[in-house]
Amino acid sequence: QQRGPLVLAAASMQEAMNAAADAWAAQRHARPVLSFAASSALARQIRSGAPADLFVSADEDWMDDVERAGLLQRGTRADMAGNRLVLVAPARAPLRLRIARGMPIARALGDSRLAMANPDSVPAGKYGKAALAALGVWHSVANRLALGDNVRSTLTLVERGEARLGIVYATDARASRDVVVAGTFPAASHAPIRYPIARLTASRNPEAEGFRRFLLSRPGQNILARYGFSRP
Amino acid sequence: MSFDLEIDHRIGDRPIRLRAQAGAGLTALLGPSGAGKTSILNMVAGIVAPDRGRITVAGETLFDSSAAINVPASQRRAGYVFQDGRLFPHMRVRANLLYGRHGDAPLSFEAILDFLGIGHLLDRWPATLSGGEAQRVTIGRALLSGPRFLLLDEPLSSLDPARREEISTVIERMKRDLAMPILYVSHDRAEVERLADHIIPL
Amino acid sequence: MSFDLEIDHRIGDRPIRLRAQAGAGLTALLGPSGAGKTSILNMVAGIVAPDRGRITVAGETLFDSSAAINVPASQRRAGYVFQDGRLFPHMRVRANLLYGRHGDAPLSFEAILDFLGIGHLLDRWPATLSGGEAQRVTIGRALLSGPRFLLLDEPLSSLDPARREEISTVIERMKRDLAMPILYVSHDRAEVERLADHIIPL
Amino acid sequence: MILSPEEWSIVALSLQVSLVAVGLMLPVAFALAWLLARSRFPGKLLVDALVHLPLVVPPVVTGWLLLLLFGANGPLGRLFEQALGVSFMFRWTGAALASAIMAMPLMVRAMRLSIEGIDRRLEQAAQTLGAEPRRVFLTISLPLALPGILAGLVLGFARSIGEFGATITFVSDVPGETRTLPIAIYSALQMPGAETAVTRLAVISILLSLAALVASEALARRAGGGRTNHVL
Amino acid sequence: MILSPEEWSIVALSLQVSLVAVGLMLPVAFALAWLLARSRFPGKLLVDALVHLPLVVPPVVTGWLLLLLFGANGPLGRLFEQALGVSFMFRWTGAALASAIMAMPLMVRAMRLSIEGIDRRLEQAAQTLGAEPRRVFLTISLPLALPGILAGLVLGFARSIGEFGATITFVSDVPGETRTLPIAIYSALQMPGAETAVTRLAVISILLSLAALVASEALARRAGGGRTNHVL
Ligand SMILES: Nc1ncnc2c1ncn2[C@@H]1O[C@H](COP(=O)(O)OP(=O)(O)OP(=O)(O)O)[C@@H](O)[C@H]1O
Ligand SMILES: Nc1ncnc2c1ncn2[C@@H]1O[C@H](COP(=O)(O)OP(=O)(O)OP(=O)(O)O)[C@@H](O)[C@H]1O
Ligand code: MOO
Ligand SMILES: [Mg+2]
Ligand SMILES: [Mg+2]
Repeated sequence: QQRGPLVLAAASMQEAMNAAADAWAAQRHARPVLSFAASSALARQIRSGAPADLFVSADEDWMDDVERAGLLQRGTRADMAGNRLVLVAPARAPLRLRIARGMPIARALGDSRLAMANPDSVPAGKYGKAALAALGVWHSVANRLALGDNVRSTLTLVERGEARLGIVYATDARASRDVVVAGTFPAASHAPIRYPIARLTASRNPEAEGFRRFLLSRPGQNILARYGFSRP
Repeated sequence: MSFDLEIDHRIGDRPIRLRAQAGAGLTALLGPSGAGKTSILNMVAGIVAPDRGRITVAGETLFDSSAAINVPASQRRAGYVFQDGRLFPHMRVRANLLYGRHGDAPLSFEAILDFLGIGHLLDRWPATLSGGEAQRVTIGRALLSGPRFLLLDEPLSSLDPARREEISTVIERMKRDLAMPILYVSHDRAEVERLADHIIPL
Repeated sequence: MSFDLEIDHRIGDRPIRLRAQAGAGLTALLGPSGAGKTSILNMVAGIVAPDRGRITVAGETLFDSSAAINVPASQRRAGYVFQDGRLFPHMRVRANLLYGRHGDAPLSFEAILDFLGIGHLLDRWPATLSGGEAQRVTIGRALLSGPRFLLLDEPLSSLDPARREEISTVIERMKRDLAMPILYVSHDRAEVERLADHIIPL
Repeated sequence: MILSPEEWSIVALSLQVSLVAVGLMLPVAFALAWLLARSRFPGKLLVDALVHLPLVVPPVVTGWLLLLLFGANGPLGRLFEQALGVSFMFRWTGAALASAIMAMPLMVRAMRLSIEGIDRRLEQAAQTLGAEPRRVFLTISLPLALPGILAGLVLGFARSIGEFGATITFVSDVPGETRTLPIAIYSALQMPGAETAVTRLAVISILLSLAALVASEALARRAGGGRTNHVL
Repeated sequence: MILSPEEWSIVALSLQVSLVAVGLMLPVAFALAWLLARSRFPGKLLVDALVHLPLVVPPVVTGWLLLLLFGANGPLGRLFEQALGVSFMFRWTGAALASAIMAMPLMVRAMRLSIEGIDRRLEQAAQTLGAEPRRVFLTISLPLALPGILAGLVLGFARSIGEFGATITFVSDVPGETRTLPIAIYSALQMPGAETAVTRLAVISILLSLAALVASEALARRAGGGRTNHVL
């Protein structure tokens, strides 16, 4: 039996991508081999000549980086999914905050910290900083941050109640039983959150393009939506 | 009684059994290689506890299995010259000599350096000493610790006759002038005949 | 010539200088503690290279600084009984004895066990041997290595007179029957007088 | 190489964290090493396994366990807060704790190896010279174990300087408190094109531990003295 | 604890990767330890620093460097591919390489410590008994260094079993090829609510290295024999 295409995908898409791969395999295709890591690590592996078929990045910048290196098959880059940014609080100390200009987020934090991903390096952090700045409250929390290396570590801090508030993706908040959504950031407060997909020039697997198209098709998109991803 | 020994011990598969009393002066332990001489010194020094028995030195009971007495080695004040030297490799000769220094030492530091002829070795590491030099330092270290009794395990082997003579004289002086009980192991018949007041055969 | 030695060496701050020739038989190195006896044996064995000089044993040049000759220790076939034993702690007595075994050994394994009285120790670890037992194993190990000459550094110290007597007899036999050159260090005058054919004073 | 003020502060913090971590762990590790080398007791294997734990499970898991135990809501975290007024969350103290735990197995093993190599007959000789246990330990056992202690310090310090996963999971990335060299390096690695920054920071790390290496070799040589051979 | 087939395959892969890593690194590490313990040569400090490198820089950096060197386009990667037909990208061989490199400093240090403790006079004694250098090495030096070799093996194996950062950065997370225990743990940690899976996998890791620990202690005891004391 032929091996399925090798798909390098951002760690945050694990469950959704697995479900999509199962659905694709159920249509009598070889199941794609999914490899999850940080988008940065995956992009570096691609640049070093890794023989993979598809790349799903949580981050446009890293997809751009790979594209600039000429490693994407022309015309195969597309936005696969979107996401929303939410403010979460521990389920054991729930909190509701109306997300609006000048919201009293600093007061809500009290002596605690705001957990979010690093705005310099992690996409979720970038969007979060932009959103807070657009709402005019960035300066009030700028020295009250606990920065994570990915969304997951941010989530853990809130789950454990070590941080009273955190900024994560809607998909993450939805998957965790230990946090509640305190509010959702308006889509206009930050650049749209998009997960681009593309086929790599190194791709040799004949099914790679089929799986890519499946992910972008209605059935594929429905699966992603089940895990909380929005249409791009 | 200098030494009043009643020892029952098993080491490996060899039983060591000794009943002996010895009066003042120097007591020689005589016996073939492997008879248990070093083992007995170890028990008197407090390094090894006998399985059963009683050890009394100069009237003081250091060990008594029936009375659950076992004075720690550090409080027995034995001046033990080991068969295998045991200089501290991480200290220079001076520090080795002074390690156990005690106010009651029968001889001054200078006197000991002098009769052992080790004054020129003070700044050396033990690893650079010749066999005889190391042995003399070992003797000096034991004497400087202010012992109440001496345990000497072939202290003069690997020394030249002149040095041997000098050290024998000092040992004699210590037992005579200081009335120090001495347990002495040697295979040299002449040495034993000259020095020993009592002989315990093993 | 058994030994033809011409050695100039400096160890630490002590110069060792020796010019000596000795004919067949047993040559005793005599000198006070620290004179350099062990150092000379080390140089003849090939463990230490003299700064300058020439070492010839039984006609074979083992070292010659001017001709850049330095036969490795492993090819000199010296039967070296070290002053400090040096049994291999990770091998049992049997393995220690057999370590250097060589077809040319002057005595059979059984004969050596017998006259050294170490047959009952074969399965023991060196750490469990008494001083004299370890010394006898060391002698046995050297003899079993099929040596062309012997270097004995106080081989009989810490042995009881009976054992001493037996081993002396064997040494005499080896030098007589096998014409084996022997360099011998001892402080025991009686021993030297009995065994030595030549004496090199240091 | 001229450091920017930000780099300087990262270096200073890293040094502070690593030195405190290794300094605090030193007696603990030595005690554990001593126990494992010298004693037989029921549960010894368990202690041995616990000591190796931070090596065996991935650092993020260790960080996660630390969060559960030493977080503001964790049992030990509460204890430390109440008894000593020390809190770990988002503080450099937490980074030091994480580093110390990660360094522990390396320090213990090296020290244990040296302790097992001590010639017990020398300790006995010291006893007969009137030294009570404390003095025997301080003047004989401890100096004879010095090579292992130094090796443990070097390994522990190097590990501390490089510790990332447990730290970020436990106390997150807070500039000036927990942003040590590896955390800064990781952030930079996640940004496309930040390879120069990564390299600079990595070189600084290497220089720091080179210094530790040189210091330890010098110490070893000084303490080594004539110890290369035992005699008679 | 009954393992699922997937867990079994992860355990088998982890064992394979760790055993190969430690096995291949053993002679290399011993050679390095020997060199550092016994020789003086210009650049020794550099070698020493290089050996410690994987400890000092965060694992992701090591993974990145491995990618640069051993990736499909890396100089060493090309060499291995052409000379031996071995490729590393997305393969278990890459995971083993990463583990081996990460284990190296621990293995070298432990072995070096033991080598430095060997009594050189015993090697001389062996020489006078006719043993040429090779035999002296095999029958005297090597067995006398055994405690350090065993300690190095335990440390190296434990480190391998726990190695995550360098592996995922170098060869990503490919099920059946590079998804070792820690990577599976990391994946599970990325999914909110997968704590049970994380715990199961962590416990398996611990049991594996417990087994290694027990084996090494037994070996040490067997080999130890009467070695506790040097004599005469
Ligand atoms: N590294 C060193 N530094 C300084 N002096 C040293 C060093 N090594 C050895 N010596 C000295 O060299 C001299 C010769 O030593 P050697 O072991 O050859 O003496 P020896 O004649 O065998 O003495 P002994 O009868 O006591 O065994 C001794 O005085 C010793 O202290
Ligand atoms: N662990 C052990 N297992 C078995 N036998 C042992 C052990 N330790 C010591 N022995 C034996 O106990 C006996 C007594 O040893 P000891 O060292 O007291 O003898 P010694 O009279 O001092 O001999 P020497 O004159 O040779 O030094 C020896 O035969 C020795 O082999
Ligand atoms: O899914 Mo990411 O690449 O850890 O933000
Ligand atoms: Mg004895
Ligand atoms: Mg000598």
